[in-house]
Amino acid sequence: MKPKPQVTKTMEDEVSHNQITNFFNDAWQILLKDLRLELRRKYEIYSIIILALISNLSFGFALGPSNPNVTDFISGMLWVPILFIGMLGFTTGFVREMDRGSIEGLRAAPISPQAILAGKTVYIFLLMCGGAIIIIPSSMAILNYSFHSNGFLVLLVVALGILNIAVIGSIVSALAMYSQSRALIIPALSMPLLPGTIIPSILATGKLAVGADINSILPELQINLAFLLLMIATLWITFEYVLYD
Amino acid sequence: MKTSNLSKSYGDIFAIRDVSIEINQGEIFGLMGPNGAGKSTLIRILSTLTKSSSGEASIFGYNLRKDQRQVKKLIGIVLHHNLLYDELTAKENLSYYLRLYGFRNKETIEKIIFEKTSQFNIVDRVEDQIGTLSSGQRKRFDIIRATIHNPKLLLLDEPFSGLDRQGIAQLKDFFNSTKKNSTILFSTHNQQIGEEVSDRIATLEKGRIIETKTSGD
Amino acid sequence: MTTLELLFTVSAIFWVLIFLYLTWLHRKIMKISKKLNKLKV
Amino acid sequence: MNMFYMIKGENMKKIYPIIIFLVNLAALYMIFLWAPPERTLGDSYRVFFIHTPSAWISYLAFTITFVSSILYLKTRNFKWDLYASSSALLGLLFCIIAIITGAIWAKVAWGLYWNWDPRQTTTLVLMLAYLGYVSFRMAINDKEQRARVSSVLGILAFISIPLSYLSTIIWATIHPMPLIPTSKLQIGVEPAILQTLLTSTFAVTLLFLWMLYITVEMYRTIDTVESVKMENVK
Repeated sequence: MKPKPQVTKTMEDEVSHNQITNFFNDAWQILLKDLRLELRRKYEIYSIIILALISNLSFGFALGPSNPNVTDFISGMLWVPILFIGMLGFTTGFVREMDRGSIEGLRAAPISPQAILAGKTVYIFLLMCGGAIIIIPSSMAILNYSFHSNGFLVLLVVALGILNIAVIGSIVSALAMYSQSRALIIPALSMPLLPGTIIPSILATGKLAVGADINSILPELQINLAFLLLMIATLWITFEYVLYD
Repeated sequence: MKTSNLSKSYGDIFAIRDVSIEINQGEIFGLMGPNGAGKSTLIRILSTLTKSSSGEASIFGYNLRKDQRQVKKLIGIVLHHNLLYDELTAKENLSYYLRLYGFRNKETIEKIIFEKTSQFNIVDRVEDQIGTLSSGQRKRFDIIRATIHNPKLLLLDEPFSGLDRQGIAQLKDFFNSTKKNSTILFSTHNQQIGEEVSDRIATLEKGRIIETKTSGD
Repeated sequence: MTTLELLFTVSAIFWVLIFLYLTWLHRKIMKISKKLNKLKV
Repeated sequence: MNMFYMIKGENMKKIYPIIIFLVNLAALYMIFLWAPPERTLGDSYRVFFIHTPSAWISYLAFTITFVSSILYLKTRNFKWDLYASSSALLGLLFCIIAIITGAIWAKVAWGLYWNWDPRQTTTLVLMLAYLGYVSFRMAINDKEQRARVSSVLGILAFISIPLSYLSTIIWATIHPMPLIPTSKLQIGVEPAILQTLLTSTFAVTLLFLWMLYITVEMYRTIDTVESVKMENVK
């Protein structure tokens, strides 16, 4: 076997051979780039803010400030706008890279496909968290209700729910890269994948609204966690086939 | 760089079939042939953008399939469209790509960017957003992006198409100047430019190599 | 709705949909084999 | 019936439609006449013999799509892509049948068309998955890309179905519907009922496999027409 020539050191090329740090670094770079891109153009953030406020106002008009049974509507009222913000965020993940052709840059770079997916997922996750941060407090204010259980639990449920949606969002965006009608195909693609995680999240939020402790929402958390692990495992293997032909 | 009967097929249609070529260090290698002969497919496979269906290829001893990460570090790619983000400044684009190619330390990145951009005498434009630049400047930044990590092999897909007289001359000088420390593989359907620029030429027809000759004979 | 009517409607739905699919399939087969013969000749 | 085997033309193929026709006829006979009326629901429960097989087929079809998608990604042989797409198309058909007949069955057994019973909701989610898969394939022109990317979708959608089922069960336990009777049906008790169910399921499965074969042949012919056209163009 011909001896492999060593990669010659060109200008302190600090390549860390450790696989794990590479993964996080690569994902972090892609995330940073997407965030910087987003801050430059901002039109996505504006549309999220508008969408959040519209949905809150409409629910506000529908229910009125001191509606006694507002608590049963809480979970629907929060997750529906978050879901639509996600749907909006899904398109920017990969579709923008494909249109502009910069997807080739990602394919050519010495990074693992999984790192790309991770970077994009966290980007969509942050986008949706931004939406959630706007929606939840403002809807609590407009309809003056509050969660009767400790805030940390609410955060956990919302974060896990959004993370699951973000994972679906990034793979759906990657799939939609190849299709013609991008905006229309994304709901059609994500609809079949969402119920598995949306239902537990809505249920858990509903319970939390009327005051629940950790072990009463345990089944929902377990399902959401199982969903996350299962999705990550599958995507870890299959994503490569989406990116490269 | 060596490939042995490399093929890429979609079902029963072969984009390229049993391509075996060898390029030595510091050579300018031209891929000629009509459109649809498989030039782009071959370049896309060698630049790890697409996977080959069968056959082997190795770059500097690294197998294209097994040691993908090392191969990607050794090659630079220039396509028709530039791989830069319009909303980011040239500096942000270049440092983003440098970090993807494993450079972490801030000063090194600054130094490389300064060096490379001055080489292309486009230093003054570094802080501008790519979207605001002229296509000539964007092309130059894209070439800088492709060579930012000092690749050993530079792959260019139809670099000469759409260039005016002066553009072609500039690109030729660039080829000769980079010839010293890296190899160049490019594709073109323009016979005359191919003959002038490359040391060796391979002609492709319907996915097959029909002729490999040193230019000029 | 007596049970017989009900049973009849349900199996009717089943077979009508299957039949619609088969006719669509048949029309498509006829169309492409015509094209196939034309191309081969 | 000859119109359905004319692609291949061997007479062996002529027998399939006839066999299937007879088996289904026997199944229909058993459903309508032979099976005894059920204690609590009388004769109306016979709808069950038509709903369950089609629901079972829609799940089977989606499993075929799942397996063929994996095999396509492994072997890159377009044959698997053909099976995956044809099976999805048929699965969608049987899924629609299952949902309509299921709704009627729910109306009969529980008095309302849609009672968010975990199975019923999961079948709806399955239909959404099929619709997503089929419309996604229609939106991609490049044959190789379409096959590769829809295979990934076929795999992802498949693993999300059990999760939807699980979460709808949790949902059902929290919002128990007062109308759900003790148990759906005492299938095990009456051997005659079991036999009818088995025959009708067997009959519908045969029908499905034969339709799958014809659909795959049809799409294969479309491919050959396309490649022949490409040859003429070159």
